[in-house]
Amino acid sequence: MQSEVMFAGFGGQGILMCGKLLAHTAMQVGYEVAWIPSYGPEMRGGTAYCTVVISDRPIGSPIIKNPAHLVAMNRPSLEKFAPVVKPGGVILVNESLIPIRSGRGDVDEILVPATGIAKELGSVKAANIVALAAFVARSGIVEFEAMREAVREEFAGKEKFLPLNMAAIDAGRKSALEQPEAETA
Amino acid sequence: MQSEVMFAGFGGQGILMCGKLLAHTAMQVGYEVAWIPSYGPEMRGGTAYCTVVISDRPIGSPIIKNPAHLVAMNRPSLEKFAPVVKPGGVILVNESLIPIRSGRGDVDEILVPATGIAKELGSVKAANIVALAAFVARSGIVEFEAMREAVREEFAGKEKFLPLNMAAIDAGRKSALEQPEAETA
Amino acid sequence: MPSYKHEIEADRCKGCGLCVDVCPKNVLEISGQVNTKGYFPVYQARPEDCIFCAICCTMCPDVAITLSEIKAEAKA
Amino acid sequence: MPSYKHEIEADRCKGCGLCVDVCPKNVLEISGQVNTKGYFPVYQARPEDCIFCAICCTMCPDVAITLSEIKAEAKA
Amino acid sequence: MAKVLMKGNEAIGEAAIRAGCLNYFAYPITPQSEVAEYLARRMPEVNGVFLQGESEVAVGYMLFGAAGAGERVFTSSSSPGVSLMSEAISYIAGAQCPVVFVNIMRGGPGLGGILPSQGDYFQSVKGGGHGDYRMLVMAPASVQEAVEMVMTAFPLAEKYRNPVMILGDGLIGQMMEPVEFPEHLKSEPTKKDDWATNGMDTRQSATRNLVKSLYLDPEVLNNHNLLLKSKYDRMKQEEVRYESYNADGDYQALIVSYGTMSRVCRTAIDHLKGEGIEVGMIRPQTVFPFPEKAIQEAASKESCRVVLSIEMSMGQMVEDVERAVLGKRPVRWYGKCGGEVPTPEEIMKVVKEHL
Amino acid sequence: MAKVLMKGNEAIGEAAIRAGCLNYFAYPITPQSEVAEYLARRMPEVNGVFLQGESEVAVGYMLFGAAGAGERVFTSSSSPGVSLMSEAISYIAGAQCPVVFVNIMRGGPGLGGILPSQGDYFQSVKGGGHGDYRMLVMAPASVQEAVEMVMTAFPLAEKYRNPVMILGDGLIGQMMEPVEFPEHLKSEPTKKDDWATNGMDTRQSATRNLVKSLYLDPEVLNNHNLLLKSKYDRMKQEEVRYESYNADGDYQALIVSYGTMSRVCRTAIDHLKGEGIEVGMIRPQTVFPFPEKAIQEAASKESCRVVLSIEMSMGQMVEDVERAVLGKRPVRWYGKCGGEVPTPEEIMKVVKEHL
Amino acid sequence: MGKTFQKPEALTDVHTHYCPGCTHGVIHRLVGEVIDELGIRGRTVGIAPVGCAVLAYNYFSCDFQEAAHGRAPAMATGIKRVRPDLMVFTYQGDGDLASIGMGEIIHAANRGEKFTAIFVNNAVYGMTGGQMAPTTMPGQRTTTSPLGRSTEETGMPIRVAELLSSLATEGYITRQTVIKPKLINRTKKAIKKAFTYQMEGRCFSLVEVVSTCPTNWGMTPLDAIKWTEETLLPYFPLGDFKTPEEAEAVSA
Amino acid sequence: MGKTFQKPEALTDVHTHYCPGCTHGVIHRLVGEVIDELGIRGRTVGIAPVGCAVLAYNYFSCDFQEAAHGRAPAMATGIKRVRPDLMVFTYQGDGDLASIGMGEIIHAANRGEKFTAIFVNNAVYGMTGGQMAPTTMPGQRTTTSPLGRSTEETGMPIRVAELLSSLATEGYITRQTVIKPKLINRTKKAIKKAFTYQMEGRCFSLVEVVSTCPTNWGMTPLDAIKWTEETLLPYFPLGDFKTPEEAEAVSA
Ligand SMILES: Cc1ncc(C[n+]2csc(CCOP(=O)(O)OP(=O)(O)O)c2C)c(N)n1
Ligand SMILES: Cc1ncc(C[n+]2csc(CCOP(=O)(O)OP(=O)(O)O)c2C)c(N)n1
Ligand code: SF4
Ligand code: SF4
Ligand code: SF4
Ligand code: SF4
Ligand code: SF4
Ligand code: SF4
Ligand SMILES: [Mg+2]
Ligand SMILES: [Mg+2]
Repeated sequence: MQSEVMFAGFGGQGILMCGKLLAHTAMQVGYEVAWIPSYGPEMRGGTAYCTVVISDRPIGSPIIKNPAHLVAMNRPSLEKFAPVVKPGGVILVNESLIPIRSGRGDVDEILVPATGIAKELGSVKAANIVALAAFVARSGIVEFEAMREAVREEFAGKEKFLPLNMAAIDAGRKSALEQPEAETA
Repeated sequence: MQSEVMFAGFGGQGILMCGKLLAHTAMQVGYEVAWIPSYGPEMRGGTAYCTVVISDRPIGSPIIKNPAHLVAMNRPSLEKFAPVVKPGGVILVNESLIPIRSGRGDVDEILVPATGIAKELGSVKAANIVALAAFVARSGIVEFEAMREAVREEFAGKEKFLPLNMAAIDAGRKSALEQPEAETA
Repeated sequence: MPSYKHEIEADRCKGCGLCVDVCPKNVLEISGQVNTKGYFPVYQARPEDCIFCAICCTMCPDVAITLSEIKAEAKA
Repeated sequence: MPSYKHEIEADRCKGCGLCVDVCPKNVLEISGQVNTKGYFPVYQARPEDCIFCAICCTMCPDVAITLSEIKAEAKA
Repeated sequence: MAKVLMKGNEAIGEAAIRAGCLNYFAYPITPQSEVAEYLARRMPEVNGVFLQGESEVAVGYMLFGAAGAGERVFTSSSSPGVSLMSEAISYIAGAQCPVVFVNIMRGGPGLGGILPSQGDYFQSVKGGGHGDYRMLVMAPASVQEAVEMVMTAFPLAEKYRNPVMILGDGLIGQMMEPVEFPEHLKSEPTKKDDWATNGMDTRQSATRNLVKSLYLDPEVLNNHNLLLKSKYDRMKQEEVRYESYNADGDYQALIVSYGTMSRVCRTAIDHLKGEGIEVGMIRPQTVFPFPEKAIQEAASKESCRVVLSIEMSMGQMVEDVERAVLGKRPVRWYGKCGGEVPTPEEIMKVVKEHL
Repeated sequence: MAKVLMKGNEAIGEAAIRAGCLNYFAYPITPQSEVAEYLARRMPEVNGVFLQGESEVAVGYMLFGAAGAGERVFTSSSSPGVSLMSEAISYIAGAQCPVVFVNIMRGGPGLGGILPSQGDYFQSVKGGGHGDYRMLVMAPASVQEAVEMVMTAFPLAEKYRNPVMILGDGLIGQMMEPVEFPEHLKSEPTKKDDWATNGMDTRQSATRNLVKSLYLDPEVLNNHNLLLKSKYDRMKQEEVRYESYNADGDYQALIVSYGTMSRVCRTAIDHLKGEGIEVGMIRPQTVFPFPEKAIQEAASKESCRVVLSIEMSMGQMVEDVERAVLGKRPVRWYGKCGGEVPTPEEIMKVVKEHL
Repeated sequence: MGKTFQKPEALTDVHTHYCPGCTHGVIHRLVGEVIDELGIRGRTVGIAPVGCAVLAYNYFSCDFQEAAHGRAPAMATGIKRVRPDLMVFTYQGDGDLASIGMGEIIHAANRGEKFTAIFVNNAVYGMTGGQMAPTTMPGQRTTTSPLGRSTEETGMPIRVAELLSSLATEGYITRQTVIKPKLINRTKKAIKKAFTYQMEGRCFSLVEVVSTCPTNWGMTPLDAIKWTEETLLPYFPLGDFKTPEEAEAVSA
Repeated sequence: MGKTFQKPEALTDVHTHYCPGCTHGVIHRLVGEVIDELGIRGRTVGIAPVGCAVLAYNYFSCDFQEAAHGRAPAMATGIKRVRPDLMVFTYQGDGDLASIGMGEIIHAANRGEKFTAIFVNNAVYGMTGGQMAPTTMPGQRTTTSPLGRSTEETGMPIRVAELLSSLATEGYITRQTVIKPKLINRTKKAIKKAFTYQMEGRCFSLVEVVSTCPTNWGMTPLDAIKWTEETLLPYFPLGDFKTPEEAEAVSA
């Protein structure tokens, strides 16, 4: 079984880190993983995205044109990538910055005001963690607590950010589970 | 019919020029020719040599391990190259600087005190022309007068050297023809 | 009314704030509205104070601010 | 007799004449005999004038001239 | 040792240190600058040498000097940077110094682009520099394999006293995958007293060593070249490495592909199997020496109708595949070059077209 | 026009001028410095440009700039110098600029020696630089042919907007032979207004031209590479040149050899004929594109038992010969590298050994 | 007392890819204005470096060539030698000009090639993610000097203007900056002077412009301006270091 | 008052391939004497250039590497960085160091690499047959400047010692010559000073030695000495241009 998650947004939204945390979690719980970044000349601004491939067998192609899931943190990335997501996958929409919807009836689309929630919690920087938690909670792609562990490890050394991010994790899950399953899912 | 002449001596003895004059003469009278220099890192001193190939058909290999003839202007070159000359060829020995002989019974060896003659004529620099004239006269490899023409052309512009070199030509021929044919030849 | 027009092309602006800092009349401010590029552009918060000195234009790395004579423009 | 020995290694000498030029006592001259390398080496034309100042050695690009103490040599 | 999730570029840097190479000279270039950035932090921790040279040309000779002095040394660069090292590589091969080069290829020619490519196959395998020399070239298909190849590169470079190149593409450098650093691949630098200019005192010898590539006497130079040739022939005997995939049973087509490209092909092969189409693959792990025999045998299999060389280049490796197959089967090329990695779907389509 | 006796290097310089190329940038290196020395005298006489650059790296980009501005330009160098130009050659090919390079090969690798060699076959034919590009490479076997190839090189470079290389060995540069400069090979530079940066005023255009090789979008870069590939494929159709010798009748062996080496082979073939042994020869005049078909046909001749690739290198062209022959006949290599040119006697011996 | 201000003709309409507050953009505009004022757009060829300005050819509306990293001066030489009537300028960063391209700029300057080099000194490798440059300040942290540049290990920052001025060949060498409107105007005058010397076929000219890299310095645009003023300018003094007039005296 | 004089141990017995009167030989000997006097032969690595001194490794009895044309400073850097305990010197001509190798020598000097460069300035490319060098004098005829070097076309001769001295990094930079016994002794002192700074791990050091090339100048050895004195030395003044002591002051 192989599954792929694409994280996409503005540069500076912590997209790559988001994917790295998921990949790290999956590795810890024993999956084969690959994290593939987009790297381009405009290092800053523009859209950044990365793909995380999680599988129980050695991973073949690291090039994924149709990911199983999408976490879209800004409008351009939703517009660009929603159409290529495989049917039945999860599409997470960062409601705070994205006024539109994926328009896909064959996926589990969840609206999470990640940026808004993070702001309330004290820093927009945590928006990516909110989204990650929401996505993991919804997709169940990896054990939720393992993901929490990974985040804790990541912030080992930067303890003062830990509470914020732990709060982000809980808030993320909450907002994801509040929502009704889409019919199709 | 192809024939090859090797000119060898110290750097500075005008060896390359000597070969060039023969090649030029041969070209003028309608032969195919190739002039192949030795070029090495020690640009000065050491031994310099060049090979002139004259043929009535397009010239194949420019690499000649066994030349038909040899004009040796100093001892090292006689020692090095006399053994490889083809039987029946001419070996010209610059008697003034070379105390030894080729030791070949199967060639036409002629002793020409080229340096000495040139000195008498006014400049050792003309030794190479003396040798060239002697060789051409003896071997008949090209028409003698054509060779004289080539030399005249070469010194066009440097008229003041012309008389010296014309004299060198005559002296060279004289000394070559004075000598008895070797039995073998 | 002034005889010059001070225009800020919002989508060219990257919200760097360099112009805000150099304006002698403190006319400019960063807006709260993100532009199509995801930046928060400047706008003339106090246009009435503008003396059309072009200092902001000179400082702007993105040629986002232009000043034109209104008559000149009418002609065009 | 001098307590030093002035030796010129003829086959090392390239007959450049630099030593001849710098010798304060005008001891050296280029010989007429070509050496194995085809050069005309120097020799001490007036050895009796040599003061063993090593100036020629210093100037020689080919380390063709050496000066040794005769005793030193005897020891060796 | 537990697995760690690492970016290929950083894993490559760490692998060199684990392999016992504490000297790194390089000039930054995308997509492999993280190797330098990682080692700028790590080398001081292990009392190693990190130096950013002024250019790839200079770096090439810093490596030459350091290797000539008998120390393990390596560098990493990407396509244009490697072109600037080609004179140095020729010198290093000529002077028989062990140096490890990592080329994380990007799109070319010229400035090209910064995304993954395999356009430097010819440059690395046939020799970008002048004269008769070869590099031993290994092409990893995963971060883990990159680590292992880097670690084995140093003893190999010393075994042959010849430059060794790790030929990866941008994805190998940019991807994160779990890696382990195998203890058993650590190796002691070989003694180099017989040739390296490490100082006569160091080796307590009265005779000096020379590190050079100049041989003015043509006969001597010819013999020197014959000696080099004998080393390359020995590599062909002893160092060929490849992996076959789905090649035990029958297959209608044989794919030859390496690096990241081969992983895409693997996925394509799996999908084709699902559709009932059997395709075998030979993945060269060494592209010089090239697994000629293996490919010829695999191509000769009764059931095999065509051989496909699938590369992220415009038809480079395919020439070696043609040489290997010797006309026994038709050989076709498919590829893209410039950063686009062909997808499994594309490969499947291409395979079907040739059946 | 009457024949003149000229050194290859000088004839090459004169040929460029006769071909209408009045711009030369170079850095001295044996055995071709006479080209620069000759043009240092000649260029001022024809109001041409002569500039000795500070290095081959710089020269490579002087050529790029001049060609990009729409002017005919060329350089000459030798092996190590060409390695230093390999990044520039890749850029020039990528930016599609016409530049003529002359490489008078010397022994390598590294500093090697200064005597004739053919050790840069791979570098020139497979591309010493990074990325997917090719040069059109012509290999003269005489001073006269060098002249003619130089003169045809400029229009060819412009036809394909691609670098062209004249690949000679030290002897071609150092030998004197009679030469003529064929009037009919003079050519007018093509109009370059559609792409060259010759100034908008110059071409009375309102749109600027760009000379570049950067294509950040992988799809665009891939298409750019496909465009380049199509030019190289076209060369394979239209520009293959070779000469056959003693190949009309039957022969027991076929020799493939180029440049000076092929002349030695010709003499050997003549001698062998005397001994009743018939040997045919194909002499590639273009080594890229390579005369594959011709060689395959010649090798396929009933009577032919073996194909010999005879090179002044350690087995480079032989790989292309193997690809051409496709296993129809055994292919063997013989050669020397480092300045020694094998003699006719040696070649004869080798041929006999293989019969 | 009002002024008008418009984008120069010599610049295209394309929005640049530069980071917010990066002064590359200011320098582009100044060059564009000078080209307009001298009316030479139709005979100007720019040469883009490899660096953040690699895409400069998208922003200028004159002919452009794109060089390899560091080789712009050699390309400019090639163009000027075969087409002396064209106006040629290179636009190079400090990694490009002062590290890999040091040989080319010194020799172009010393031969007195008649082109203009715009040298953007931002004390770091911008495009590749902030590695150390020859102009990086002592103690300055970069991705390849994570503990700050150690002068023991890598020496002092190179002052390009001073270095080139020490050559005997005549030339116009100046250092300017664009961190303040007044200085921006001065920089423009310098660029115009440089182009004018070129037009007269007078000499080689180089305008070093001390510029900012907020992104890789890890600062806001405003802090970057401050840091430039407080840290860079004291080490990289502004002004003309050489003018052809003097040079003649020297080289006599 | 007599002296003894013997070939230094650090030189082999091999006869050099240099032309009669070429002062390369003198410089070789001085380096050999300094190595002897400092007793460092066993830990010295020399680096031969590509130039007439390419065969230097045949004449020195210590470890030697042979660089590519112009790259000796990079090789020296490589050796010193991995083996700081070794004593490393490069021996380079003016084409090698000042033309193709300009980038490498400037950056080695600026990083303060702790090796010694012996820079033999003979105003021409000797080995390849007398082409123009960056140090060739205005009007000097060479095979690539047959009408004499035109400063209009190729600028002024490069003064390497002055150029390197303008760098802020500390170092020892001096220019000497070997055309007279007295000056030869001074050159030896300078070389010894340079090696000593290296031994102390103090700084980069370069000794430029104005040397002769009778062959390519087309002069007798004696005339070459005269020409050096009358033509080269006025443009290439002798003396120390920089010592670490000063440098510190400057770089503060
Ligand atoms: C031969 C080569 N080496 C390295 C690179 C990678 N590279 C691209 S830009 C750059 C440095 C850019 O820094 P700088 O010149 O200061 O320009 P900036 O981005 O700071 O404006 C480097 C190392 C390359 N493209 N080519
Ligand atoms: C890359 C490269 N370019 C050119 C050459 C040819 N070459 C050998 S030595 C030399 C110049 C020698 O002059 P210099 O450095 O002044 O030393 P000198 O012979 O005068 O002592 C040149 C151009 C080479 N060997 N390698
Ligand atoms: S300076 Fe320009 S880009 Fe920056 S905020 Fe002002 S208008 Fe916007
Ligand atoms: S024109 Fe002058 S006053 Fe008006 S906003 Fe710009 S800077 Fe301020
Ligand atoms: S030692 Fe002094 S005096 Fe004697 S020869 Fe030499 S220079 Fe003359
Ligand atoms: S200086 Fe030396 S080489 Fe020259 S002449 Fe005197 S001894 Fe001979
Ligand atoms: S990285 Fe630095 S130099 Fe490059 S655009 Fe951004 S701020 Fe400007
Ligand atoms: S060519 Fe010149 S530098 Fe070379 S050895 Fe002869 S004299 Fe000396
Ligand atoms: Mg920079
Ligand atoms: Mg020199």
